Amino acid sequence: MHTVPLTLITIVGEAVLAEPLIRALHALGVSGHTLSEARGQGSRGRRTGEIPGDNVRIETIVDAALADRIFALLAETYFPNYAVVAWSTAIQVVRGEKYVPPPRG
Amino acid sequence: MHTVPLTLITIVGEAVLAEPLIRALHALGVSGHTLSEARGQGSRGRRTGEIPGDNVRIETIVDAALADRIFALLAETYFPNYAVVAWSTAIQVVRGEKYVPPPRG
Amino acid sequence: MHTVPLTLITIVGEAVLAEPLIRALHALGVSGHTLSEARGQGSRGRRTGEIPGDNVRIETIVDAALADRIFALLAETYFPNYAVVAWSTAIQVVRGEKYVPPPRG
Amino acid sequence: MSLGEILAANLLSPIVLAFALGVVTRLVRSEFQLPKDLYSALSIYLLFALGLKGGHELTHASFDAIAGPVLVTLLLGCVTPLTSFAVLRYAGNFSDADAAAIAAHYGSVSAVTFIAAQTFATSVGAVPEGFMPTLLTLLESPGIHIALAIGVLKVGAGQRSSGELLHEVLTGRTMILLVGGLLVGVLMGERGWSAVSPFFDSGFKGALTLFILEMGIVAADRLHELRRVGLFLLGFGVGMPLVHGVLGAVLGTFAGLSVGGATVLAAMAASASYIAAPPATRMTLPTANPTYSLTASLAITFPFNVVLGIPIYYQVALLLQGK
Amino acid sequence: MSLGEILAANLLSPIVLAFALGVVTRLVRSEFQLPKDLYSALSIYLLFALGLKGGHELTHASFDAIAGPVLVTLLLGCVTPLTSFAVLRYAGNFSDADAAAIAAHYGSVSAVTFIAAQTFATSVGAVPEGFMPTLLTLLESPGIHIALAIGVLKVGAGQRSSGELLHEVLTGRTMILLVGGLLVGVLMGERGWSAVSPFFDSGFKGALTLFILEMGIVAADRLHELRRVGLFLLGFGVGMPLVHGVLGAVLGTFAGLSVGGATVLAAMAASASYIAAPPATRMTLPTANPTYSLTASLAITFPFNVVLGIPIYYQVALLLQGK
Amino acid sequence: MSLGEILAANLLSPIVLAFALGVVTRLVRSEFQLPKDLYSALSIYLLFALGLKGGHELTHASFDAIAGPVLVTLLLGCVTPLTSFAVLRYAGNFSDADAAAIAAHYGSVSAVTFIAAQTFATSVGAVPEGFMPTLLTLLESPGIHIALAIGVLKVGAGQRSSGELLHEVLTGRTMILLVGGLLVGVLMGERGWSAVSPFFDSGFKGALTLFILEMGIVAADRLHELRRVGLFLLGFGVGMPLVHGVLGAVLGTFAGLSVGGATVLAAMAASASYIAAPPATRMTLPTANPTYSLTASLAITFPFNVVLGIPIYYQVALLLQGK
Ligand SMILES: Nc1ncnc2c1ncn2[C@@H]1O[C@H](COP(=O)(O)O)[C@@H](O)[C@H]1O
Ligand SMILES: Nc1ncnc2c1ncn2[C@@H]1O[C@H](COP(=O)(O)O)[C@@H](O)[C@H]1O
Ligand SMILES: Nc1ncnc2c1ncn2[C@@H]1O[C@H](COP(=O)(O)O)[C@@H](O)[C@H]1O
Ligand code: NA
Ligand code: NA
Ligand code: NA
Repeated sequence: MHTVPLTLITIVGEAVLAEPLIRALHALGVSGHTLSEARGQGSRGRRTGEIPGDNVRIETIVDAALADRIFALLAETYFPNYAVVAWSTAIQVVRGEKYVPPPRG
Repeated sequence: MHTVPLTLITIVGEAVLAEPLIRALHALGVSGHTLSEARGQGSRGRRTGEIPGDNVRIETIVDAALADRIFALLAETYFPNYAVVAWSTAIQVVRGEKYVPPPRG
Repeated sequence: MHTVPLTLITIVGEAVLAEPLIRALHALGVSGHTLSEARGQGSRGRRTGEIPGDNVRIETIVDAALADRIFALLAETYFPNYAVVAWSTAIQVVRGEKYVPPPRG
Repeated sequence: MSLGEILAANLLSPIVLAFALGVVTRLVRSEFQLPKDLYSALSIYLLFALGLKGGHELTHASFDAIAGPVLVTLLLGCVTPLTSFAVLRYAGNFSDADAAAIAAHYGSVSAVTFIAAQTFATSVGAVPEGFMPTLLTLLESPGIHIALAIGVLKVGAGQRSSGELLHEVLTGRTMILLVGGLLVGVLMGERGWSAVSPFFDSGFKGALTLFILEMGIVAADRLHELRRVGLFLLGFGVGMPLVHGVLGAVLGTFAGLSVGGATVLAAMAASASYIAAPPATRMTLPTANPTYSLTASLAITFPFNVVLGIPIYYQVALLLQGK
Repeated sequence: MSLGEILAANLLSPIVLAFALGVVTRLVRSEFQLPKDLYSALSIYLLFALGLKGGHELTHASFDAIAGPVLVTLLLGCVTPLTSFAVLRYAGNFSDADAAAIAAHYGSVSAVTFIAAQTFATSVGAVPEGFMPTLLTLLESPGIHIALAIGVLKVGAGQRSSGELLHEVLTGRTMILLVGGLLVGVLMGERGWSAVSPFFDSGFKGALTLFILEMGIVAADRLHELRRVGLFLLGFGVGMPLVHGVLGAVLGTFAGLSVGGATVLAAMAASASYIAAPPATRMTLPTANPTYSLTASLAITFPFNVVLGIPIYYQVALLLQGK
Repeated sequence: MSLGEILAANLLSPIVLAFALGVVTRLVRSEFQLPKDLYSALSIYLLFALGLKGGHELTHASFDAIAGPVLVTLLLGCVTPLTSFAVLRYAGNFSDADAAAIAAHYGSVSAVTFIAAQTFATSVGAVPEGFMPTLLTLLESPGIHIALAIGVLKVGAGQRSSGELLHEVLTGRTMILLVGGLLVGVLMGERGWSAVSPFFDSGFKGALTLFILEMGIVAADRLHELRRVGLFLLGFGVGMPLVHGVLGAVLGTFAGLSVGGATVLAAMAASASYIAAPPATRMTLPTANPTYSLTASLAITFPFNVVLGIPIYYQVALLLQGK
């Protein structure tokens, strides 16, 4: 089965970030995203069921170049002040051409 | 700690697919699956909270051969008409022997 | 973008395990965890919506040494009697230094 | 009251106002929506309450009066998917799959439209027959099967066998709660009903208001699709209900229903399913575009019926019965 | 009324009918179930309402009358886990862990069975004492601890220390809502109760009906396990409640309870926990097979008590009290 | 009744008892909490019911009487964020961002505190004016905007433009349900209200009790933060409400409100938002520590107002109006 090697970026952070983060991801050019609800605990304490909301877990499939731009955005805008964690995983995607932006230039 | 290298297949798609997809996976011989709820946005537009249902996120641990058969099924039956995305990740599984089908023949 | 190679451990198991498992993980020294709800089916049958609760899916980012200790704990304490599955994935983490315990000694 | 007065009164009913509030919520681009489980909980409550009350009233109904209405209801279940398919396929030039998919929605019925019609008829003093919820359960599934059968004949089956499909529709949430509620309602008698009615009867209209608020939100979420579905479907979403509604009022009157009963039967015929039909259609006719059927059912026909259609069907029933 | 008439009337009560509807839902292989949060919401509502009403009624109860019933309740909490363990281990040949795990369920109590018994007794005119919910809170935890202690002595402890276990059971949902509700109910007085009773009292039986519908579904989900648990456990799930129920009726009568009160105490003794006991057991005796205890409690004993057991215990109490 | 008697009676009200039970739940380290969707469902129900009832009562209100109260409410919306900021920044030495963030909470209003004040005033016979919910909608947003504007001027904007912020607050859940409910309530008239009031009115106080139980749990979850927020904030969480409450009672009396109305306006001024303010603040002033504002609003000021503040404001209003 033909698959394309791409990068899966996973971002876990406070729920209030969901909407601006997704807007920012799509502004950077991701072809889609998947969001699920989560709870968690990290350096900023337990994040669970409190009134302002739980965590969200956002996944987006991108190519290496876009992954880098997303990480740069996160590091600059979100990491300093928000409870957020992000990582990338190497994956193989079926019909992966869909997720690679058309060659520029 | 002894682990076995296997493949994790993740499928994200419209909720209406959950039941037939899981039936199809088990018919192909997966040893189990994990399902969680998700929302998302992709080439087929925003999928969130509308009446026919959200997305589901299905994970199954398989060996390479089974992964290929699953991808082939998805490409043939589901990709043409449904909002669905699938990828594979290389993982190391504890007690991984459980997920390898007994040698055939 | 500078990232750190680390290990993502994912544990899927019966909901009743969530609390003791998370306590055990933090006792072993993880810097955090993320939990989401799931349903599933495995060698111990369908686990869905029954009164004692669904499955949970716990993720924790750790270094290789800690990953090993976690797997050892799971194999010893949880695998013999509980419905639980665990695997590790190689990931790249932004601001990954946060998740590496300070050098001992 | 003139039709104008009735329409004005209907516009200020809690149901229409709550729907309007839901639409406004999205027009002002608010992120508000009901949690998914609350929406499900309300729909379970409403359907089960409908069934229980219908069952309780069925014990008081005269069974002579029911045979005719049952027959015309089944007739409507066979005719409405065919008229819908014909109009969409031949006048509207929709593909076979799309025409069949939309026809499956219009051949079935919307329980909330049914409830709105019951509430409306009661409020203008035309109390419908007690066995109307029984008719509702008869109208839900035939239309879906007939329309999808046409689709499958023309474009081939999707993932699901017709046995699976039949099973799915007959054992879906709506059928379980309505038919089950009816049976429980019949069996539990006066004493049972008086025990559970403070929960299932007194709260009904308030719970309905909250549910309709969310339906307004969900319908408004689809408003931006209106442009994509095209003018023909827009006209279909208003014209087809009018045709089916008048047909329902005529057949209902013919079968001996009161003005209230004929109004409700008309609204049932005119309404389009958006709960049972969508998943059944999605799996059986995967090449059909679900945007068409959902937008037409939910964002056009549902509000049309609730705001204008039901009062019109009532007027038609009045005329037909010479009152 | 004869036992036959009472049984027939009970079969047509909303509770039994809703349970049957839930079972039928699964027998026709419907996918329908209540959303998880609705199920939780209903159980929270029911337990808290039970506590509040119990607290309110406690303020009217004569405290002379309560000492005896408290003592026999605690006695039942000590005896029923022991009889259950003995029968399972020595007659049934279950392993130590399995016998102790199942005994933990039968030594504790099912709040829904309690409610069903209250409803039944009231409906046949044998109104139970106002302090019965107080007894319910006393019966929940001793049986779990005694049975699990036996298990731990025989097979060694699992993950959880006995302190943790005690804490978990005493601070679980049931205890917080029941004991907390009782206290709030006692303290808030007549004025407080009249403010909250339209929510917590009028809606109670209807909400219970919806909850029991889901219990029927969940019980039916386990029906296919009946074959795996074996004939002995099937007999145990019917015979043990009968024994404990008669014991409860005898002790209740001895302690001065009315026919209604003795019936409810009997049902409590006869019932098996499926909310507090399962997680406690799972962590303390991990080698026990949870299928046994859950299937017996939920798919055998619960329906047996609700359909047949409670009317029988009522007859026994009538006989004992010579009425 | 003396203040002492009133305080004692208030302590035994269902609201205060339920809050206390919630706190105790956490003190005994129970894991119990309401499912997230139940909590949301209750808050949606309460806000919409409040709006509907307010709208219904607005149709009976004399509109001469409303102009003055509207003006003083808007004045309170401008003054309370400024006093809060000044005290925190200059007396408390908080950073600009933290002072502005906390001030955004205290400049806005807590709907539950409002409801508690309405319930209290009615129960002591001082029925507030029917237009109080209208005032509630006016007080929610100005304070947030003023405080956050100060913060942005001093430390620069976060992620969100001021247009986005304004939009987010004005279209949040509270505003949609309250303002929307008010409009629906006004428009649907007597007939509409009598249809929906069994759901939205009779159940109100009971549903509130359940909601407050969870608020007690959530507040207690923050109790361990009390040490981290420091003594100054503890004093602020009690002292600032007292100052704003007295100011509210004075201005309300001056504007012609009854004792009941002045009490409720005082409680509104004294209360701190924990629904609309937190997310708005988090995105606009990301460097502010959310622990400060949430702990002060939820774990200090909310219980203070419900237990002691409201009876005190009532006494103040009595004194001011010479009764
Ligand atoms: N080591 C970790 N492994 C998995 N998830 C983590 C880890 N650390 C933090 N998280 C998640 O990221 C969220 C924010 O983390 P933090 O900014 O460290 O408070 C937490 O609530 C967790 O859900
Ligand atoms: N690039 C992507 N990254 C992550 N998830 C995606 C991506 N594209 C699509 N999805 C998910 O897959 C679903 C179906 O995608 P599509 O078929 O492209 O509409 C969406 O609703 C998303 O949940
Ligand atoms: N092959 C698999 N792939 C993905 N998840 C699995 C697999 N096997 C088991 N699981 C998950 O692990 C849980 C416990 O598995 P088991 O102990 O095999 O019953 C199941 O309920 C599933 O959620
Ligand atoms: Na129809
Ligand atoms: Na028992
Ligand atoms: Na305020």
